[in-house]
Amino acid sequence: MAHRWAMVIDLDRCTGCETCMAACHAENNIATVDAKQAARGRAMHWIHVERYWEGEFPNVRARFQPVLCQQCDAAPCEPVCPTYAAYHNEDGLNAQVYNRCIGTRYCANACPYTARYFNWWNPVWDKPLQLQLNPDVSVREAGIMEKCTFCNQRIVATEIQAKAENREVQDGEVKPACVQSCPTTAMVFGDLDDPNSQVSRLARSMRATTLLSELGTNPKVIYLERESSHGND
Amino acid sequence: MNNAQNEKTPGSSEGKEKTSADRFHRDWLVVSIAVVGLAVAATMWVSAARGMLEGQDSSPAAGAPAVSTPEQVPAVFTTARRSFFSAVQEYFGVQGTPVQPVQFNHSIHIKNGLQCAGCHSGVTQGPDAGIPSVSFCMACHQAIATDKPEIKKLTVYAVKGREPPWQPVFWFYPEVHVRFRHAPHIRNGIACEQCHGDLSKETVAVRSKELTMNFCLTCHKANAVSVDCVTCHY
Amino acid sequence: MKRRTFLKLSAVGGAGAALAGCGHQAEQLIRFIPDETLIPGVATWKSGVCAQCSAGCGMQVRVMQGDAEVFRDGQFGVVKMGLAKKLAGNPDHPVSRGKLCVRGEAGLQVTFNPDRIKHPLKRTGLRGAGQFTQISWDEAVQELLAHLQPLAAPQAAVSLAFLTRPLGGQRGVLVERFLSGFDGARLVPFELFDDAVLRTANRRSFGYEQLPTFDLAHCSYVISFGADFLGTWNSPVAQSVGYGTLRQNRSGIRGKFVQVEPRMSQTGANADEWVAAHPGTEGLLALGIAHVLLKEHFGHAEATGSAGMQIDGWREGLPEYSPEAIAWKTGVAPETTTRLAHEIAAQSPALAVVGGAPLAHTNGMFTALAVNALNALLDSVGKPGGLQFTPRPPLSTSGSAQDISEEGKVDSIRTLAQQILSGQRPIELLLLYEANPVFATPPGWQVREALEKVPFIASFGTFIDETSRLADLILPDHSSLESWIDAAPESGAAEAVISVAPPAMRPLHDTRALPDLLLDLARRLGGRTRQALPWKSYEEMLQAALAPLAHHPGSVSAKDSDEFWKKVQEQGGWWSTDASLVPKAKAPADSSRPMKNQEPQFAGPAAEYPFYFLPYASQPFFDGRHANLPWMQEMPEVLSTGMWGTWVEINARTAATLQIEQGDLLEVASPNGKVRAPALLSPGIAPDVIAMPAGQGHEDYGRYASGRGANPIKILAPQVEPTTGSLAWAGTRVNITKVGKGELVLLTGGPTEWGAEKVTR
Amino acid sequence: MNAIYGLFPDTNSARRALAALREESSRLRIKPGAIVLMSSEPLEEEGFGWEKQRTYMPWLTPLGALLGGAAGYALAAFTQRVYPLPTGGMPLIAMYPSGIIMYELTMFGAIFTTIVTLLISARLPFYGKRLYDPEVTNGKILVGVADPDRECSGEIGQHLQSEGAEQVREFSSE
Amino acid sequence: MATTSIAPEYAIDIKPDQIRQDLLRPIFQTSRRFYVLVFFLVAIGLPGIFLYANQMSEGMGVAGITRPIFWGIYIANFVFWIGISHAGTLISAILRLVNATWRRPVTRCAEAITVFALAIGAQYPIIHLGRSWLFFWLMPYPSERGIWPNFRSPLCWDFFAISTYLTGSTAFLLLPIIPDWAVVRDRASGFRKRIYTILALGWRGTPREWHRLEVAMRIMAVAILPVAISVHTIVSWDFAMAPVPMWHSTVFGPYFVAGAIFSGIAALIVAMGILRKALHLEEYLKPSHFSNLGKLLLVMSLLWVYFIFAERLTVWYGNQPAEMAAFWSIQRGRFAGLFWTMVSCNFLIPFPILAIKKLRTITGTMIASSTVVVGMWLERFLIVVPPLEHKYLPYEWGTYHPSVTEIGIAIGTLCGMILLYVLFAKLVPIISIWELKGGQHKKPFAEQALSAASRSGVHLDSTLPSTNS
Repeated sequence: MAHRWAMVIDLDRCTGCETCMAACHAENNIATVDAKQAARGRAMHWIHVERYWEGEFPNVRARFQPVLCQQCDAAPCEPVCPTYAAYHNEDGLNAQVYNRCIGTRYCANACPYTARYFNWWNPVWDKPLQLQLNPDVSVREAGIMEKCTFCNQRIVATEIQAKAENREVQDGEVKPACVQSCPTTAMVFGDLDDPNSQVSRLARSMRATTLLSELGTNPKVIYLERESSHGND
Repeated sequence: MNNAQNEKTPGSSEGKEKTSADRFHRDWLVVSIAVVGLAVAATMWVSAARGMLEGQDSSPAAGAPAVSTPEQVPAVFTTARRSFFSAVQEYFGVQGTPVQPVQFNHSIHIKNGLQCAGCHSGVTQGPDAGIPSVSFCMACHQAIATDKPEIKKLTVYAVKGREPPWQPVFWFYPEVHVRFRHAPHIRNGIACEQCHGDLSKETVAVRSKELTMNFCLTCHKANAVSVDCVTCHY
Repeated sequence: MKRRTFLKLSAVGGAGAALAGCGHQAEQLIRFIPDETLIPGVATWKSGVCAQCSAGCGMQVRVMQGDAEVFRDGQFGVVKMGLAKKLAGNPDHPVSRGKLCVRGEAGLQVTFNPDRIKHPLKRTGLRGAGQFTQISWDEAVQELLAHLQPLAAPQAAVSLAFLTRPLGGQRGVLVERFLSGFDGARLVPFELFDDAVLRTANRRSFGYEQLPTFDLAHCSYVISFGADFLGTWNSPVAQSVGYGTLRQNRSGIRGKFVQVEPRMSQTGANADEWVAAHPGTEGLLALGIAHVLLKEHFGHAEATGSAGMQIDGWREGLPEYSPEAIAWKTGVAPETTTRLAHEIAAQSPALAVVGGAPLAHTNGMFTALAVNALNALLDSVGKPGGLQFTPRPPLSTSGSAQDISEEGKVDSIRTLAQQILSGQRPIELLLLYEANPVFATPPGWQVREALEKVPFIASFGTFIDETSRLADLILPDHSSLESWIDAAPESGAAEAVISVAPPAMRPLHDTRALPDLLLDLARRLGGRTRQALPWKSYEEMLQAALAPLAHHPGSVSAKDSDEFWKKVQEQGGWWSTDASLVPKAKAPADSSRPMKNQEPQFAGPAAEYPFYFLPYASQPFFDGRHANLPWMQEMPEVLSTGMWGTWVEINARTAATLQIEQGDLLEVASPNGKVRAPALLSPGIAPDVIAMPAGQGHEDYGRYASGRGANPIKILAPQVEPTTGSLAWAGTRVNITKVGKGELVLLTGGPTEWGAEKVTR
Repeated sequence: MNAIYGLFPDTNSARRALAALREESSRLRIKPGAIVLMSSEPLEEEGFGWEKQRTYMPWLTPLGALLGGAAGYALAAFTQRVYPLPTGGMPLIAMYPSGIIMYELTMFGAIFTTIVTLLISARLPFYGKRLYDPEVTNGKILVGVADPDRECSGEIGQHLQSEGAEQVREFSSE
Repeated sequence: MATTSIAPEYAIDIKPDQIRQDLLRPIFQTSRRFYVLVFFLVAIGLPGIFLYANQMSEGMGVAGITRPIFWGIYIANFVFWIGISHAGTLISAILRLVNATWRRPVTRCAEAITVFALAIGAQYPIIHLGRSWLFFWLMPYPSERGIWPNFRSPLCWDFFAISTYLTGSTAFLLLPIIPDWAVVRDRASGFRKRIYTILALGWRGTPREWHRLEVAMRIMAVAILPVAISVHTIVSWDFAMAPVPMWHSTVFGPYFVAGAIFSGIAALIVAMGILRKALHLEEYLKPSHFSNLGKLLLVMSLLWVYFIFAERLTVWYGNQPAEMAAFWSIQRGRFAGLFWTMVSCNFLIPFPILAIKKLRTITGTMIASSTVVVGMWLERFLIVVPPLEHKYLPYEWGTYHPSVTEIGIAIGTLCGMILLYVLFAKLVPIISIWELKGGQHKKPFAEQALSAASRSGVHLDSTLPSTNS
């Protein structure tokens, strides 16, 4: 029954369209801060597309890389949390338990990907924007660390559904909001323990790599590197 | 030679000390009380200043609904506690006793053969059990027991096109971040009274069981279901 | 020990006990009886149609029960109702294929926007002062009727104009039919980044006045001339879906993609090769490639049909457009042009795309025709892996905005403004719907001045913006999630598509759907209008319009019309690959005169204004219509990572020469005006180009957008593309001056060119 | 308790008085351990030849340390088994971190035991009434006899006086 | 008469009566200056409490910390104060162990620094919590849910280490005060007498009490040393355990301990210098004390330079891109000014002052120590902030600017620390009366002690006759 949820992101397909970011905001009740706070670096995007320039004009290229919580198997954020708010669950998720978090922000320091976000303030929605909030997901208050959960609410709901129908969760049945929305299907989500799942097959690709693999965090977000075409360039 | 003590008995100097000593502790009391008082005042003032913006923390409005205007409602939705006192209450997990607008009698309904899921119909299908709308109540009570004072109250609501402001009996503070789902529990044969108590013995529902995390865990452990934090907290 | 007992005992003692008496904060608002029964906490996915742009993506709306604060019969209270919680693409829909774009995902915040107009409003202050008072719907409708009735009289001396965003689908038909009851009524569709040039060029080249659909999924080589087709142009979701397959998932094939543009767009950033041709010379480059192809007998000039004939010298093998000859104009080395031509020749199917800035020059038509000719030479038209024209489903109600243009009922806002100001055409009443030309036209067009002269303006929009601020009467529309919505996607699918969806949720505010309001008005006006619009409700009209589709093989098979209609609603539309639906190309209208090369004209002398100015459709805001959505304001534009503001993109080296640093406040001056914004240094922009994202700089567009950033449109010269009259928004030159220190809100805090190789692996 | 004591201005006279009392203890019927000495500074090195002080403190401290260490291990090891939190394959009880907890609690045990042993064996704190004279903190050395035989108390007083006591006082707890 | 050759500069040749008079004066006489000082400190420090209350109420956003600089001045202050706390207990324990008699006037004011700096420093991890009111989740206590703190977290180690150290050093400070409180008790009256009676625990001065006290203090001196070292090592592990460029370093343990002792001694010298003037203790705190501590400071300064050089050299040679980003931002980027100020404060200025004997006067050591205190704060700041600004992914870099709240709370706690110290000096004889008196007529009793004493040139005023054996 246990799974090892993982995501494969094909950087060759990713166009930097940021649909995943908007989808994540909508699904996970992520607050918008405001211009002033955003200028101070407090904007919250559990997933965001990092852009890296290569070269100089005119031979310039930009690389896009969606970065979210990498759900490391050996996560640096977990052992440093004094209250077990960050811990590893049986499905291989880096869980973040909001009610257990006291806001030491140690995990955020330890995370090499800076994938963790802190609620510097109590989030505020101008009414009636709050009507959009997803009731399946907590609305976090000030002082709590949060991050990508691989849309845990969807995982739980799917598992409950599967159990009610007395069957296993199918490959591709769980789709985090970003995966669901990605127009180029650059993102694939699934169970790494199932050798036939799409993620497993993609993770075996020659192009598969992980972010900052030299740190030994063993992430479960696997990137497929961008290719160049036909040797034309 | 020994440093022999040519001891002066502290005569005159003692008197001086006495007066200075009196001043000493009086002043000290004042200073320390002032410091502590200011600190407490600071905390409360800061919290209260925000609390005032977001409306007063008043007792539950029972009975007939009052006319309300948008001005009474804060223009923003926030997770911030309403006031210093509500923060303290939440801190200590104090939930208070709900006052229901209509004294709904659970036991009579159960005695008359109604099932829990008959009214709380969401319980088998989704996370929330739900409270039926007044129109649902009126389906029966247009004819049944219309002379009872509580039913009359209910009828007033229905005629006005209003829902009675039912107060939740079993609930969690948002801060505990629990996503409880009824349906899987019902599917797995957990009886309602296991968590909500025997409502056939209660009239107006009361919080007969404290739904603490330990309460959940005990059962989860006994039934060998997941005790993973993110099964419920997300 | 119980959870908090430890602390209670150790620290605070009995304080908790004292507080136990206070009850839980009660809900003070009255509660209304809900209109619908929903299972609490259970989500249902309803079909919907995205209204964030005109692409017409089908989507699904996740609806769950929630407590909404509403105003009903004079009382403010809470009601349990179904609320849209999440938008996602409709997996069955041929355009969106289960996906959405960033702006589409944010559609929720339109419905729940705190700045929505919640009641009908009547102007109280001076026009434009933004002072309105709330009135009832009866009053509002009566007032509007009072203004409409005189105009409905036959041979009325004065008339009305309907200024709107381009309306696809039945909404457009409805408006047209409504206007048909008024003599001399004008329909004025307005969009800043319109594609009139390309539509016209397509008619001339291929006989379809329509935006093309690209079959990227089966393509091997794409060369795009300025089209931001993965971001903001045409049908970005459909194109992105295709792009994914272009890159991966076809064994052994990875299509190559070349982008030609002077400022790297989000699309350009994904290109394998990025070619920074000088602004306005993209057509030359296309013909340069065609020259090489023709010279090397890759294709036959004759075989291109009318598309090739549009270009002067096509039959002769384009002697004037040899790579060497055009190199000094385009700034592209002849070797590059030749190489690109060879690559294209080697990889079939190949496809050329044109859109965006290249068409927004005074020579836009030439550029479009040149690329069309190249496409024809590549034999990509109507072929798999090439470009196609989406068939139009045969509906019972006729027409679309494009179709009636031939009847001369459609005006551009520029013409309208000119006519009003010159007094040529007396416009008594202006109906306004979700178009914001006051914001999105250059001041030289004098739109604001013209509108201020109109005696009465009624707006149906959902928001107060720069244009609807001028209205005398506001009759707010439902949001797209609250009303029946339909779209007939112009492009994005190879099959005939019509998207239809019922309301996903009940209205939050005291608003009325525009179609139903117009039907109501028509009923009350009687006469011709009533005849043109016989339906009781918009739903009825849609059902009638779609009725003929039941006879075509398509996505819905049903026994009877009711079942058909039910299934269409469930599915979110109707689509069909039925070959009989593919329309015949119209005879090219004016193929007689082949076009010679045209140089782009730029406003402002080059000596005084050394930089080309390039406003571009911004990733989060498109043309500015989404600037009032907080999600979009905080969405970093992916290349600059900028949020909550505008910036001036400038080549990093140019900036160094001018001693401009990141964040310096620059004044960008054209002959027509000045704007100020902080500098953003970028390597992905030509040294002689200054670019600014459009969409910010709203004076009045809700709390999130007002007074934020700068509007680049306001310094554009009133240049037009002569054949279509479209705004040539890329045809202005500017200079820049450093005037201080600006504030730049970026998501990234570091120099992101650093160690890129290292961090990605 | 009753007592008679003298206040001596310096160590010499106190020492002499002490010696005298000790010498005469049987005659004056001074019970063993009834001779009392109090001073405002430690006088161990001043050659008072006072009864040898012995304490188990140096032995109790390591014992406390051991207990502390054991408590540390228990805390680190057993508590984590109480709530079987899934750790996703990570060790439930980590060796090195537990070592740190054990170390700290070992030291805590040692320090805590020392303090407690000190307080208990020095019979502190004590707030009741017992033999004491504030003059001690003025530098006087108090030498006296607790619960003297009623008949001999006068003689004890004389002895103290003769050895140089500035004052001879009597103390009664009643 | 004098049996040992004694360097006269250490001699404290004052009659016990006078000692009592001098050292108890601050307790019984309250000057106007004292009230002004207290008022001043409260007035400056109080906004800190307001700001903290505001921070708890509004959220951490009021602080300047931001993503990715999740720790800022709060943690720098934490490390700084914990460092300062190494002044007392460590020094006093070492000096007790080697029986350096010149320590006697120094130990208590040093130990007081330890306790108060620790108490202040230990607040910072709580102040910096997003939800301060739940700080007790750091402690292991049995809850019904059976969830304990994560013993793998360095913050949990911090809790254990700091509480052990705080217990130990408080005992280390308080135990020798008991006899002195007895002195005060016997001279006080009224309300104060009741207080001091309670504090004195019924101390009488029997040989048993004295013996147990001395044995306990010897054991404590041994026990407190490893605790002190572990505390700062664990504080360094708060950083070294996180894979942050320039934090993840094995040298951090000893580096932090050395830095802590360094800043601790400096703080002690500053405190002594001020006490000497304020409480007129010129006769007790002599130039020789300052000179001795100055030498110690000099050694630590050299050690500090060694460590910072070793740390930076390895980073520079390692040449890992992520580390180099932080490295260069410190060496010549945004933080270069602070870095070179720190080097000046910690080495370039104090080194000549302390190395040249002529300059190693009270004023000299005071100047050197003041710069060291400033320099060491900068060091903590530079350890915390620049690496967090430059983590692995350059896209995620950020900048940190302290906010009013952070600065206000920092000032508040500084005032709190001074206030505590002032109150302590007011309520307790800042120099141990009985130890000072004991030191005056104590005969060296062991060869080891004798040699130690003569090495440090202790004057043993043996005006008493020798033993009667």
